[in-house]
Amino acid sequence: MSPQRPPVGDRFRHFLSALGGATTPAGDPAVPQVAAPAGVPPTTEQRRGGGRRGGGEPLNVPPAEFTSYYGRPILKPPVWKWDIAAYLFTGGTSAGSALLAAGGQLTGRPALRRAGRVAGLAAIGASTFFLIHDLGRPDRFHHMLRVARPTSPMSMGTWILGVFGPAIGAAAVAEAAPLLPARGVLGLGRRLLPPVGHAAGLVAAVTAPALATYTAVLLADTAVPSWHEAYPELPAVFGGSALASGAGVGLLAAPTRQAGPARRMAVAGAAMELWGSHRIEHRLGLLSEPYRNGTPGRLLTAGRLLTAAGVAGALVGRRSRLLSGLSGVALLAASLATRFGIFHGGVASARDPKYTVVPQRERVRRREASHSEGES
Amino acid sequence: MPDANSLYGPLDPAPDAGWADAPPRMGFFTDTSVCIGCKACEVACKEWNDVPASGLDLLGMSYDNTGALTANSWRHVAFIEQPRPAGHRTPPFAGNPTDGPVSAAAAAVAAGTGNDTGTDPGVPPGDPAAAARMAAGPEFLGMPGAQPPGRGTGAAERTDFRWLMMSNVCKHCTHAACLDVCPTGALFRTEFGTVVVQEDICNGCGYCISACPYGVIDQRKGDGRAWKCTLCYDRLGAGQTPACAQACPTESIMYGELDELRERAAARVATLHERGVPEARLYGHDPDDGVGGDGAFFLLLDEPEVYGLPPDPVVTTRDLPRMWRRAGLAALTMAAAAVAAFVGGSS
Amino acid sequence: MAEAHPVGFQWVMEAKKRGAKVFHVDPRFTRTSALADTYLPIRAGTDIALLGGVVRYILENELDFREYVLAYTNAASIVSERFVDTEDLDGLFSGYQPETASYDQTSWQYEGQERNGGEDTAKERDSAAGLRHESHGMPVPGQPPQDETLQHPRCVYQILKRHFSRYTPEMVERVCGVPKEKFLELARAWTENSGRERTGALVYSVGWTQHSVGVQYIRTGAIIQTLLGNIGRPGGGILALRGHASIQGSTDIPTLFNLLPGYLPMPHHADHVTFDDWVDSISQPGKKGFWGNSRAFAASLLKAYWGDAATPENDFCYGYMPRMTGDHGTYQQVLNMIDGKIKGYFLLGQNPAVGSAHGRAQRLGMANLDWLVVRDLFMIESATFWKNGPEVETGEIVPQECRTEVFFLPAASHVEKEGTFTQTQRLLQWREKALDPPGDARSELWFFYHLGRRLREKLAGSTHPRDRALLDLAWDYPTHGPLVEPSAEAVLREINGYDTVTNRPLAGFTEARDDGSTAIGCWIYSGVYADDVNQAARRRSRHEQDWVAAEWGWAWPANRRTLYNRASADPQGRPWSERKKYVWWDPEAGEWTGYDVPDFEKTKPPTYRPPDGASGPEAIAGDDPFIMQSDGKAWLYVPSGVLDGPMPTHYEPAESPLRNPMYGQQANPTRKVYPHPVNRINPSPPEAHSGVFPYVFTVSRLTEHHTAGGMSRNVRPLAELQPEMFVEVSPELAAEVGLSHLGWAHMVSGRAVIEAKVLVTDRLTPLRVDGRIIHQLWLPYHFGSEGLVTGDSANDLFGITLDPNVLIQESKVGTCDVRPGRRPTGPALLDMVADYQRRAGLTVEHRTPLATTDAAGERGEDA
Amino acid sequence: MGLRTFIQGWPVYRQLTGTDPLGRGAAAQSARSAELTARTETADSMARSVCPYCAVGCGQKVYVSDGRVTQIEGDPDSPISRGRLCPKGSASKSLVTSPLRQTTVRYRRPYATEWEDLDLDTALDMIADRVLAAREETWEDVDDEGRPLNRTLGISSLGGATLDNEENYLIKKLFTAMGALQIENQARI
Repeated sequence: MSPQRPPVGDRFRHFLSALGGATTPAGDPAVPQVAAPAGVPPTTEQRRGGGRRGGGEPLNVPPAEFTSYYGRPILKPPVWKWDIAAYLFTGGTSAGSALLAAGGQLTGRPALRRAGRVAGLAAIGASTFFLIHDLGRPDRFHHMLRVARPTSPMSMGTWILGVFGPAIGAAAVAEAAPLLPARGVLGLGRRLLPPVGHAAGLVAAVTAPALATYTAVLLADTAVPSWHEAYPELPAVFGGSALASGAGVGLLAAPTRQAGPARRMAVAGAAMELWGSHRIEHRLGLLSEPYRNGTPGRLLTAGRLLTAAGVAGALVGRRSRLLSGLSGVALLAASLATRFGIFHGGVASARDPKYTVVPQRERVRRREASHSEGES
Repeated sequence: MPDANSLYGPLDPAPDAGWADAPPRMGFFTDTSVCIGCKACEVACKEWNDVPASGLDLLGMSYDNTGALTANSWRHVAFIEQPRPAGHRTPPFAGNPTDGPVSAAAAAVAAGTGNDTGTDPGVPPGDPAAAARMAAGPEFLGMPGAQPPGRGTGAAERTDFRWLMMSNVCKHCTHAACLDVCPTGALFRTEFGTVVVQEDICNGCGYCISACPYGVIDQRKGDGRAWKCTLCYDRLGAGQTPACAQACPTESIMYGELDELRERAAARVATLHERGVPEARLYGHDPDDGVGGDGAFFLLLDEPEVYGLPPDPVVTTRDLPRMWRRAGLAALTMAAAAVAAFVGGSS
Repeated sequence: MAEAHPVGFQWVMEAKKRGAKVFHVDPRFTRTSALADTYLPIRAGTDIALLGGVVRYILENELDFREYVLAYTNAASIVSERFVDTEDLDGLFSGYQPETASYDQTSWQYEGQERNGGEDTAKERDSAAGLRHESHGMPVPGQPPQDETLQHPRCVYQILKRHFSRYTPEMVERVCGVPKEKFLELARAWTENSGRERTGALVYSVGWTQHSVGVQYIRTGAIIQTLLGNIGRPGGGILALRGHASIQGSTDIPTLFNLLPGYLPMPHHADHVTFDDWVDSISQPGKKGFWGNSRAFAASLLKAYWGDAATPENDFCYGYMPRMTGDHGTYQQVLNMIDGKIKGYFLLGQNPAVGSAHGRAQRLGMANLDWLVVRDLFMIESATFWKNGPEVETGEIVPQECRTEVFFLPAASHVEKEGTFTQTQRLLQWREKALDPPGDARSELWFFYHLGRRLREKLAGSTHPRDRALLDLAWDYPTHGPLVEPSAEAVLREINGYDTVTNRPLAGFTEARDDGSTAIGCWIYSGVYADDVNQAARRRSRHEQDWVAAEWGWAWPANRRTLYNRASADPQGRPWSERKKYVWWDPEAGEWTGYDVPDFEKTKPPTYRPPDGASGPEAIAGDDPFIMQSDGKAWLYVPSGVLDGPMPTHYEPAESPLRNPMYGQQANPTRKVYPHPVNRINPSPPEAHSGVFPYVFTVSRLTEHHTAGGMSRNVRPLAELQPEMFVEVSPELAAEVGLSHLGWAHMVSGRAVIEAKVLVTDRLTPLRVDGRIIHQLWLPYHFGSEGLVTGDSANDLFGITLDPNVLIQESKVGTCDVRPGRRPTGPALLDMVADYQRRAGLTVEHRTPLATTDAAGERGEDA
Repeated sequence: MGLRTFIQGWPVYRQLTGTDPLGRGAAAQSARSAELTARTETADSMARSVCPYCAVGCGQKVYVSDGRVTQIEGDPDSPISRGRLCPKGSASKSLVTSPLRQTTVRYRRPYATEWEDLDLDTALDMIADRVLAAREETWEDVDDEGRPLNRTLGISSLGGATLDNEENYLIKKLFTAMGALQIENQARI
């Protein structure tokens, strides 16, 4: 049994008081008469204490009156824990870093290259940890390599990771070449590593955009309403966020002299991300709601503010190492907040059956309306 | 080679999944109009498949103490008490000294209960208002003011009543998102067209759980893997009937070739309509629906969401090609932005 | 039926599919109601009023199947002019004797047969003599006068019509709370399905048997079905849905104090002093019907018991038989345990601490034994009462002071032993053994065989006369296997019977002899081992035989699947209709034929008329289908054999909040009561203080659990489906008392207080009864203190009041009070019950009046 | 060879070479799944039985492997049940294999607060002694008028109705021979 639960009837009493008219507690003779929830039931916003921000567009959906079996979720909310949200961040950061590294490599900015490679490896290492850690059976991680399913973003992601990971790893290891002795077997390594690192760095850079954006498909290719319906914009958000976080690494690690591309990457990434997340928060009608309310809303707002601050700092602090560094931190934090915001927004949309039933009902209604028009 | 409808639209899924000489597609037709809510299906399933315990809590959801389909309950019998007319039947409480009905209020209370199912996410609590509407009638749904007079308006007495029961199960969709997103191949399409989690493969990534539009699939705590109805794949291979369908006392659960079941279902609906049960309707039978039709479909007596079913599910993979294209576009944009950042700058 | 017998319910669904209309009558809306066409909520304990209303509807509108009624029932028989009906005696029949609270049945007899009536029916009540009639009716002598026009004022038809004349639709509504229109819908549908082309079936369960008027409930059903011609015909009948795998077998081969196998009576010390006394009381020499052979059945049973020692010369060891002196039933035993009169108690797969009425009395009784043997699969409440029972919490049982020595012996499950179950339609099915029982677990067969062996060893050489019965017992069954398990087939063979000379198994009970040449363990089962083949083990697939499936198992008697199936043909032996043909006379072959084994002498033609002075089977005419009745007729009116009246009468339950709206006589005046300090019966009108217990409660089963819960609360996949004790109440009662959904409530009776979670549900309704609103609540009775899921026991609420015919307790209806919240614990719980007792006037001296009308000759105080 | 088998068993290889390029069906089937069969098919033995719960009398098939019941399901041949079982009948395997089943004799001494163990044979012997003692102590030979009684009212029995006919027969026969009259059954309840 579950002793931790609030006393049974609490929800009912809340329900009753929300109905307005019937304020009697459960167990009172009035119970039988309450049957009819005929009045307009409270919307989710009201019940949740009003997370709706001012200035948002009015909802383009009918009042959210819906039915479900004992009000329970129709979908199973994702079982992914915080580590998947973290993975979204580290994967993106790794991809952005790899791009940064490759750019540095090709344009002769060794600080960017080094920072990008090392950060890329660290982030992808963390990603791998998070991915495995989230598994119900971590010892079976390698089963991911049994099949290559184009229909499974996670399968595709695994294979992308399978290419990207070793590549960024090799590139990062190559950074250790100067530390090796000049002679002997290790000396051979000292000579061979840089070209291998260059090649690997380019391989990593080529796969990096895929790594950064496949995670958008990973979330969108689910029944989670607010993730799925956001599929056109999610890749932009995640791609932009990856660029911005890569830029953040650059701003943090490279001398201001070499950080120009990172600043520009930050601007581009921020533009993509802000465009995408604005669309997600407003285009989806009812399904935008979870992104604006509660924790996800706060996280996405924080992400937006941090992004803006990071970009501003990057542009303003062109000559200040400190300001650049702070901007980098802000961009990384922004990316982190955005990922968690998107993640939790989707989870919230799966938890509340409203987001499952109401849009589907609306779809049925539209279909039936068009049918009857077609027939008449 | 995969069919053009491999991701969406009517399809015979087994050949599409590489079963060259696939036997006819097998499935369930669950006729809720003859379900007596005995839960033999739940038990028979557990006995055959060695499904673990799923909680000892009194949920107050009428006689449903299971709560939902979970990794530890692969059949789930839903019970819905409604103070509403039932087909052609004589109102059960006509002439009795009753006041207004309580079903909606009781359902609202029951929305707050929980069960330690030993699974994740298991049976989360619900929304009391939505629960109340389940009992009071779907007329409330998005159509304020549309309810017939005397219902849900605090009527002084209750005469009508019906008790809906329905044995829910995995739908074994034609387009099974759980299967398509599974990165290990643990979820696969069998030669019978059913969808099965291979317990020796599953590594508990949890992706299938988010992908299922019906909220069927669930993760077992401790064990970590995802579990659901296998349509008794082992029994099918031996030419046997799945345990639940074999046990079902009133043939509410029918097992057979899907084509044949669809015909039987259509005939049954026609008969019920003839006998004055206009509310009878099929759910999941249509190959043109959002999931290409279910391998396990139902005859319902109320709107799907009353039973906890999505009213118009669409498989997420319908949009998968567009998703990949969008992702590709974003990836190219990223790459271009990176190039521009390095090439176009001054410093 | 869907609730407690779901697999049987498939046949109702088949009928429904074919257009049958299903009515369900129940105090609460169940899973059966959900599938029924019409549901009638009824006040618990008023079924006779409802059914009586149907009888009246039939008779007033002459809707009976007249041809059938005239030919096959006693409708035309003329009853003694001394008979006085309840109409004239305010609810009593003539012959009521207040001092014994029983009837002298002399005046109930047919005209000219008054001397046939039982005068001392109190004795029959104590020995539950009504149970003997499970296989046959009481004997009547000769042919009573008849009036084929059914106009004679004292013919059964007219008496019946007059008796039920006050059971009008209005009265049904007033008594049962069933609105008139609903009642008429039922009556119309029932009567429309009658006649040559149509039949209707009546199904009941323990909701009928567990009443102080239980036998008469079923009698009323039988009257309707007989009037409508629904007996002995396909699609008709009265179908008892019994609740346990072999409960039918447990009465056929009874472990009941008053019966021997095959419904032979246990000898009574005064009436059955000698073998001839005993046998003649069964066969009643000179009377008609198939009981004429009972001397052979009785002799063969004793021969099976005592083998070589049993000879015609020593009356087959009849002298060894223990004798009854009165009521030795389970409830009397329990009160005797409390009073310290009983030393030892065996519980064999039975859990009275939860399953019997008045659980507290059961547990207090068990706590006052010398020793107790519990044989079960699980550690049940009846084995742990000294440790975990509710009385331990209240301090009434203190383990250190409880002397009962308890042996718990694990039992073998149904797959770990072989043997036969007799299911509810009298069908014996053999179970093959799948594997050996685990550990110390053993079958009852093993336990009793080896206990007997050991007792005989210990007594070997004894010269004590009392030990002869054990030492002479035929107890040499073959055994097998490492566990030394006795052969169940050998026992079944003995049950079937064999020729004591050739050892050949008998083909049927017609081969029984009274000269010691046959031994038969249970004569009605004779034929189950015919041809030396275990007929109960037959399992020819249903796909390989017709719908009667005569080659699946074996049904007693003589493998007949439908009793009295001669009635499926008209008096001339032709099927009533092509649709409903089942058994008929084949004139060419000169024999009865059909789908089933004809329940008639195979070659007795429809035209056969018994010669004057014929007795036994010879006296049954060719158009008398009811061959186990002494006149071959179905009895609408029962001159003897039923102790509480020749016709059913509505009496209020022993505990009722209501004065009987129909008669001055409140409750069954002959019900068995047990005045005892532990057994306080809640007051009912006309007594004072009935308002202390204003609510009616009833109990029954859930699909997910089994009886006292031993076989379900310990089984995980069942326990989790109904994990907690609960009480169902209507919204109206919830409002009145202040109960909330999933909150707690406690129920108080004069015996106990129990608590349960509350389900407030629209499935229950208050009823308008006699101008009052009556609230009913419902409880499952499966819960107790042991197992995976636990809860208070509903049966604790009941007191002990029994039906006079069969001594079955009234545990389907009682009165109680309901209060919100949890019950008190410890001594405070006892205080609460004591307070209610005080308020209700339930002192130790309190006695419930049995006769409550002046017609009884005196105002009933104590009986 | 090992490598080759491994490669050929690798679903990706099968995707590339077989009929299931998307790896959703045939290619993804595991070796275990391919060999899966109903355990009833491979059971050591099957006994035809009858459900022990209510009195409908549904046919059951009891499958045993390695000395354990591995499945109990409805017998489709039965004209009564047509292979169907209610939840209780369906739970029969859990009933007979329940971990809560008692498999050893337990003994509670008078005034004891706990159970103790007891050997089955000893228990049977002790019970036999107690039966004889109770019988001795409470025996009634004749009534007041000298008519035979031949009985003891010191011993009671209450049986469940899941006992076999053969068992009931022996119970009644033995108790009757020992003069124990108060033999009752669920059938009275």
